Amino acid sequence: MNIGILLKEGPYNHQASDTAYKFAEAAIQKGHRIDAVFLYNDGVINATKLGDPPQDDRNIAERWSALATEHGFEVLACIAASKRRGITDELMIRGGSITGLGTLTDIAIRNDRLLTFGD
Amino acid sequence: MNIGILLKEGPYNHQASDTAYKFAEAAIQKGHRIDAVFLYNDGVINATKLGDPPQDDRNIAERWSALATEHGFEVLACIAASKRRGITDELMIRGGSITGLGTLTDIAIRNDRLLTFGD
Amino acid sequence: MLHTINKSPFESPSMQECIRFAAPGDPVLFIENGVYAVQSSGRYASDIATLLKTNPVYALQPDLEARAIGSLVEGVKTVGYDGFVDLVEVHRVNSWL
Amino acid sequence: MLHTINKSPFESPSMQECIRFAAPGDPVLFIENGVYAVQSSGRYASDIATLLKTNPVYALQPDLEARAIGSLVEGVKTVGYDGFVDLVEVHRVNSWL
Amino acid sequence: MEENIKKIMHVMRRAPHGSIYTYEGLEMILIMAAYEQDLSVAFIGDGVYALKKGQETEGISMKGFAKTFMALDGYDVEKLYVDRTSLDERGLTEEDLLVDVEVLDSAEIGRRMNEQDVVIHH
Amino acid sequence: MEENIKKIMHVMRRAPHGSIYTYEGLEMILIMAAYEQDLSVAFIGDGVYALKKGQETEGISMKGFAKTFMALDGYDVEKLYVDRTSLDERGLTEEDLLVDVEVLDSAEIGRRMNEQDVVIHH
Repeated sequence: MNIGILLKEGPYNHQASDTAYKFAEAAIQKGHRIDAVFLYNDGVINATKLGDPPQDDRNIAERWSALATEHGFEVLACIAASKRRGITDELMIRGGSITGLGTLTDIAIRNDRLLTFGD
Repeated sequence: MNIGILLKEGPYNHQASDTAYKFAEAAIQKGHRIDAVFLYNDGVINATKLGDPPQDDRNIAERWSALATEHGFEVLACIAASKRRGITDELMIRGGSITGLGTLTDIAIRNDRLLTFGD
Repeated sequence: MLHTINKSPFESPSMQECIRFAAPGDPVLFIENGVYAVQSSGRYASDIATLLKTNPVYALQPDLEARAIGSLVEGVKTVGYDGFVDLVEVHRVNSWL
Repeated sequence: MLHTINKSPFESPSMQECIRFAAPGDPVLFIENGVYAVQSSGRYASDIATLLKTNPVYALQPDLEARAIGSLVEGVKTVGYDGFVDLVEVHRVNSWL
Repeated sequence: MEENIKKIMHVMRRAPHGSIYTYEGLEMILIMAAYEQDLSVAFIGDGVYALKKGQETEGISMKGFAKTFMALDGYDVEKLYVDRTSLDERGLTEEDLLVDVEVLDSAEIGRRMNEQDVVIHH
Repeated sequence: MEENIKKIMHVMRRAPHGSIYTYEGLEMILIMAAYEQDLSVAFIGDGVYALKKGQETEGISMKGFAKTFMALDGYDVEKLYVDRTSLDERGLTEEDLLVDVEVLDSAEIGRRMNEQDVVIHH
């Protein structure tokens, strides 16, 4: 099955990014394909590589970056939402990029499922 | 009166930063002194200068920067909260800097009021 | 002590919790989405009327206007941001986020 | 259609709204803070028991463990993230944020 | 289901201005409208407040966007559903709303929701 | 009021793990504890869940922090108040809690809240 993910909250502040990640990991393990993770609202903050959490905590951005590059999907931050929140091309994690809402529409159209995670 | 402000949500996503700003502006106009604005939780995202909202919208970070520099107070982002969310010294607006929670404690102690804005 | 409530009573227990802990006589100020509580026609109008028997109740005018709330429970006073500051001059603040 | 609920029933009307709109037979999965709804001893146990008469109810085990919820309303099934995926294979998804 | 046409429902659940979800949701709908999918928008809970007439946001220095919902018609987004129960609970009637909508029972909105390929809550 | 000693109350209102507010609130309390102010912590609403025994967060890959509340005692933060009504509504008793606390009526917590110079909700 082909799955798109829409993530609407930033890392750490809400559990949404954690749940989306755990779901994506499990879906891949079961042989499904994650087509893309689209970041909206505060979700765009998941795409900055400048995050530097305590050593004994998970690194949410790095974890998404690793999963995306290993399994060939992109982490896409909405450009309008990114601009409001100071997320720019220069800040992108590996596997991340900034794009428009048209891309989300394509993701909604071409996949078997679109799952939303947020608050 | 000396007033400290604790701001716990990021710009645009919640109204907290707008309300805090409008309150600060009104307090200054009435002759009170804003001692500092301390940013916590997602509030640290108010301090990035990379925000670039649509032309016809308010620029929240710039507005804080202007008010702070004009009236001699600092916008202080908590270092631990900033690190989690990828907010660094390089991103700071003019009038903004990164500091520890001890500073918030000092703000709570030395002011007549500490007002919290959040979600 | 001034209590502020910024959440819609339909979406959050903030108002009910605040009322449970606030002392009689303490002013309560509704701001942001909190102002939906003080509509005269809403489901929470009776809670506000009850609260008014023991506590002064205020609502932030710019937030009321932004949400097109024109008709308030009788006895609720409106203030601007400057009136918010006036209340803070007199009272310590407890913001029920 | 699979419905997911991620908010505590004490803090948000999400569960009540979901129940109002969900079709009979549709599975309902509680995740994140939503799992507080399915505690056998909680205030919402009777709502869950009623829901179970028409809809299968699931709760995400890792979220239950993180919140130390051991005793569930009878009939609630637990799933891991892989079980969440199983449900998504069969159903389109409606996440009540 | 017609080939390549997806049924996508946006569900507005939050009051305006206190958070950006409704506004950014509307931005999403406006873009999706260009893709000729089968779009609908449901207003549930505090989401119905987004359509209230007479919102004046100057005092909070935010852009108003209630009137943008009126423009959806021009984008061929004509399926706007409002939950009757949510209106009633808030002491509102159809006359209080800025936009032509279908006011429906929760069960009927639930039925239409259940036909969707994709549902996005804002 | 003693000179330079402020009464500061932290109010925990949210369930743990679904959001970071309780955890970052606890980090704030730990730092403030070093400043020899008159600190107290009240647990209200879903905030009482933060103290529940037996939380195992490995499955969600987060650090658990419930036990850190036990450490507050070592920082001379001894005034931990739990709202009885909030416990009752959630089917919890004092035995379900990890930490020694005072379980109080809402009115009594309200009285202590009212004595504070600063109140911070998390």
